[in-house]
Amino acid sequence: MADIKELIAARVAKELKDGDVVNLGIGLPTMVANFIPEGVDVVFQSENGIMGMGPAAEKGREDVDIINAGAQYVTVNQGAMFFDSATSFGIIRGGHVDVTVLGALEVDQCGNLSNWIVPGKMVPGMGGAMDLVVGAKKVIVAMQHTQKGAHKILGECMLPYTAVGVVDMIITEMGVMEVTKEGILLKEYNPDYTLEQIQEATGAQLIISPDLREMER
Amino acid sequence: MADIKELIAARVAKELKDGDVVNLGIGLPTMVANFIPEGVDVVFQSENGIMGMGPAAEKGREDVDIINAGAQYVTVNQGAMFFDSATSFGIIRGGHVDVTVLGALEVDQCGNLSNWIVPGKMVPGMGGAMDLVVGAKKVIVAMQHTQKGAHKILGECMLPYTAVGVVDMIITEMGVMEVTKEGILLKEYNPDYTLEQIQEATGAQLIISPDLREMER
Amino acid sequence: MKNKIMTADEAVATIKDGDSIMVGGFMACGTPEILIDALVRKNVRHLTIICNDAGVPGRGVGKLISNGQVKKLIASHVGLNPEVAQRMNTDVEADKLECILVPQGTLAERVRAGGAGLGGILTPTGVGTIVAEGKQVISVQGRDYLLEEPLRADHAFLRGSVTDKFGNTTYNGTTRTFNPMMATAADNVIVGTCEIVEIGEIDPNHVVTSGIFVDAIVGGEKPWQI
Amino acid sequence: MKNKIMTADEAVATIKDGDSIMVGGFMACGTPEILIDALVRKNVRHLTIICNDAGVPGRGVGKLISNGQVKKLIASHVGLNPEVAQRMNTDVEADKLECILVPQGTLAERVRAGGAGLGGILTPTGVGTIVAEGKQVISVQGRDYLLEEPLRADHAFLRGSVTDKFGNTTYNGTTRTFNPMMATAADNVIVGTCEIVEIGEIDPNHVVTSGIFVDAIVGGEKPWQI
Repeated sequence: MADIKELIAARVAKELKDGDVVNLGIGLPTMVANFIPEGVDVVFQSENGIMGMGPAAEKGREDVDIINAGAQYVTVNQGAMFFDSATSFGIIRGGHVDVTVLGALEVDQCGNLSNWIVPGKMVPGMGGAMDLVVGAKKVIVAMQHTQKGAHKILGECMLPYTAVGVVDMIITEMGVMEVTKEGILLKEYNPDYTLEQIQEATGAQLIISPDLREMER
Repeated sequence: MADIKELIAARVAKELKDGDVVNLGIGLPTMVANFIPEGVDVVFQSENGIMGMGPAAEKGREDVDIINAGAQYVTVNQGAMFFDSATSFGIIRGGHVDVTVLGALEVDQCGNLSNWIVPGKMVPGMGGAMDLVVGAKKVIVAMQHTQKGAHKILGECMLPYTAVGVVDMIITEMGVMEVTKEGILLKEYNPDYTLEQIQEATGAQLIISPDLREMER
Repeated sequence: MKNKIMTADEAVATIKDGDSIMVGGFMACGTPEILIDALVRKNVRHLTIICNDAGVPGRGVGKLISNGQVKKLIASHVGLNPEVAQRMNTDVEADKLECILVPQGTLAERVRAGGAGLGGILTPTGVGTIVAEGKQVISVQGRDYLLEEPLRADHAFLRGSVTDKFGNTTYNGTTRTFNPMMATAADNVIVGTCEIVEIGEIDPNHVVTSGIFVDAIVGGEKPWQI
Repeated sequence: MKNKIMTADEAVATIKDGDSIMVGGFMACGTPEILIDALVRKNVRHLTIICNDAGVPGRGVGKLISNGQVKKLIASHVGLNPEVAQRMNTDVEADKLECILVPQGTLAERVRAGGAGLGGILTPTGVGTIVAEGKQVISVQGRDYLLEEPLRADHAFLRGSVTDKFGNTTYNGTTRTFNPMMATAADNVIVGTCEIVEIGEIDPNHVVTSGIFVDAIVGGEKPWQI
């Protein structure tokens, strides 16, 4: 399980380019920071007001005035900047975040995303997610391919949308998919699964890339 | 002439209360700063980015990074703040300037103001004036009562508006007028002029206040 | 000049049942606990609270919720405070907490608009979602946007790091959050601050909130662990 | 990380005839003269310039106007540069300067909106005046507002006081003006700065423009007399 999450996080990390401004969601996406390739400098943004966020603060050395959007004590790198929430979401909405990585309850072949309301459960609130997926230049959904076997990648989302037509890429333990005008294009697959298994775990018809290859590790 | 301007500026200054945030226009309004009554602390705002502007800089001691909206080198008082133009006009438009004082080409009995376009002349631009008169809590027009005898206070402005229904008070060398729902109310008069002379110099019917008194000096 | 320095209890004295209050901070980092505590002591009820989130039980806005003082909460996220769900779902109608969820960037802009005299802003956030319900959709340069209206409140609680006696304030680290916008969008603005200094001690280039916005200054705010 | 430090001539190398450029400053206080000078040397034409004002002859945007490089000027005030009137009223159609006047607060918000991904803002400024011509009037909470659309440009010229090698920038005194908004609203952002320092030398609480917005850094900007 931890392995699956690390596999996904490591693959997401390969999408990041030198100089990218990156916002990572809570949970699995946060792990992406541990796998940034050598020679690639990315600048992490935290929507509560940091550009240039560093790793979590060491126990006992926390600065209680500095937290990330998951309310954990963090450090900042040399060259960081603090700002208010209007400035932060100006950066996000204005397209100045190159990549945002977040989880999903459902994502569909039109790039629609549902990740904030589970029927019958307490609605925790969208926080900054709606702004992030609308504003970021590239939206990567990083998640396990299914919810204990139930489809999460669908022809059409059934849960209320977080945003419409925003997802660019889906990365799961089974493969790497791009949302295209024609539908979901499988570009890389994990050889631990057959193409049939991947299709079966997917609630939308996958388009198999002519350049299909094994998932980068 | 200088006396007339000083008379007007001095009377305007009496409208300012302790703690007021004040924006003064270029020209005559700038002179108001020289007449602030003892015991009254006002905070001058300059729309190019100062809260807490001080007097003009002494010759030879200018800081070339600090100018006012008239492009003169100025000082700042203790407790000042510099900000950008969006913040500055947020302060202005948001009603956080208590009083703005500016000149007019025409002002009418509905509080309409025209002070930016002279037909047949180069249009210099409205600068910050349109925002200031719409945003400030109290708008005082400070000007000579007529333009060499031609009416400037009118039943209805003829020149293009700077803003509609924004003027609260008109202070000239002849008197102090308030713009009310019923029309222009003469509250104070300069005893150097008769009421007939003042009405004659005015292109709108003046309402004489039952509490009419001599202009405060 | 008027003295603005007072105790927390004096600062909240004018707050009445039913008032609306903007509270700075993100997960209570940047929330003035000393003002919240005074408000709990005063025990005014039926408040409308505008804050990024519901804090956590025992911290920030969470204390007001625990004490049953909040009637309506306008926030972007309430999931880390389980008491919110309990109070939203109570059968006692009079105790019910109403919760209005607003995307975080939209909340920030709405507060800013309220302080800056704007009639609203057009945002692409929420288009095509339930957030768009009841809102005007306006197309500009070929793209759809939601018209989001300005927000103001009766009071604002800010959390300053350094404040001079005029009220000029700076915020350290990620305590800044919604504080600078809220300073501009309420009729009565109270700063709970860690350090009070003389006027002139803060570099005019570094002031974030001008003292013109500040009505009351309360010292003694501490750095708090979440 | 990419090296962003270069000469002024290198920094303006990609600017072409017909491009749009935002220029920071107010009466040239806060305008990067070294970048303007490089653009005069490069002598590209038919530019659209977005700036608070037209500067004065021999300073700021005034140099570009004198050199006949500006086709369209979007500004709030042009009255202190007599060359603007001359060029607006020339009989030679090809030389004509078009001047679009925008209220200063509206200009600031339009640039901010362009950088912040907003579809526009609603402002009470200009309602009932010729500024409202051709614009949508929207009523919110019983008051009329103009819908003002966002502004963006191909390039932005900022004037920094201190800039680190990543591009993080501070602005001293009243040089700040439109610079922070313009930093966010152009595809290619060049800072002409007075002092270049190492990354980490500017307190993260004091940075005004993040280096993520900055494409090129040019040192050697001086404090200039108006």
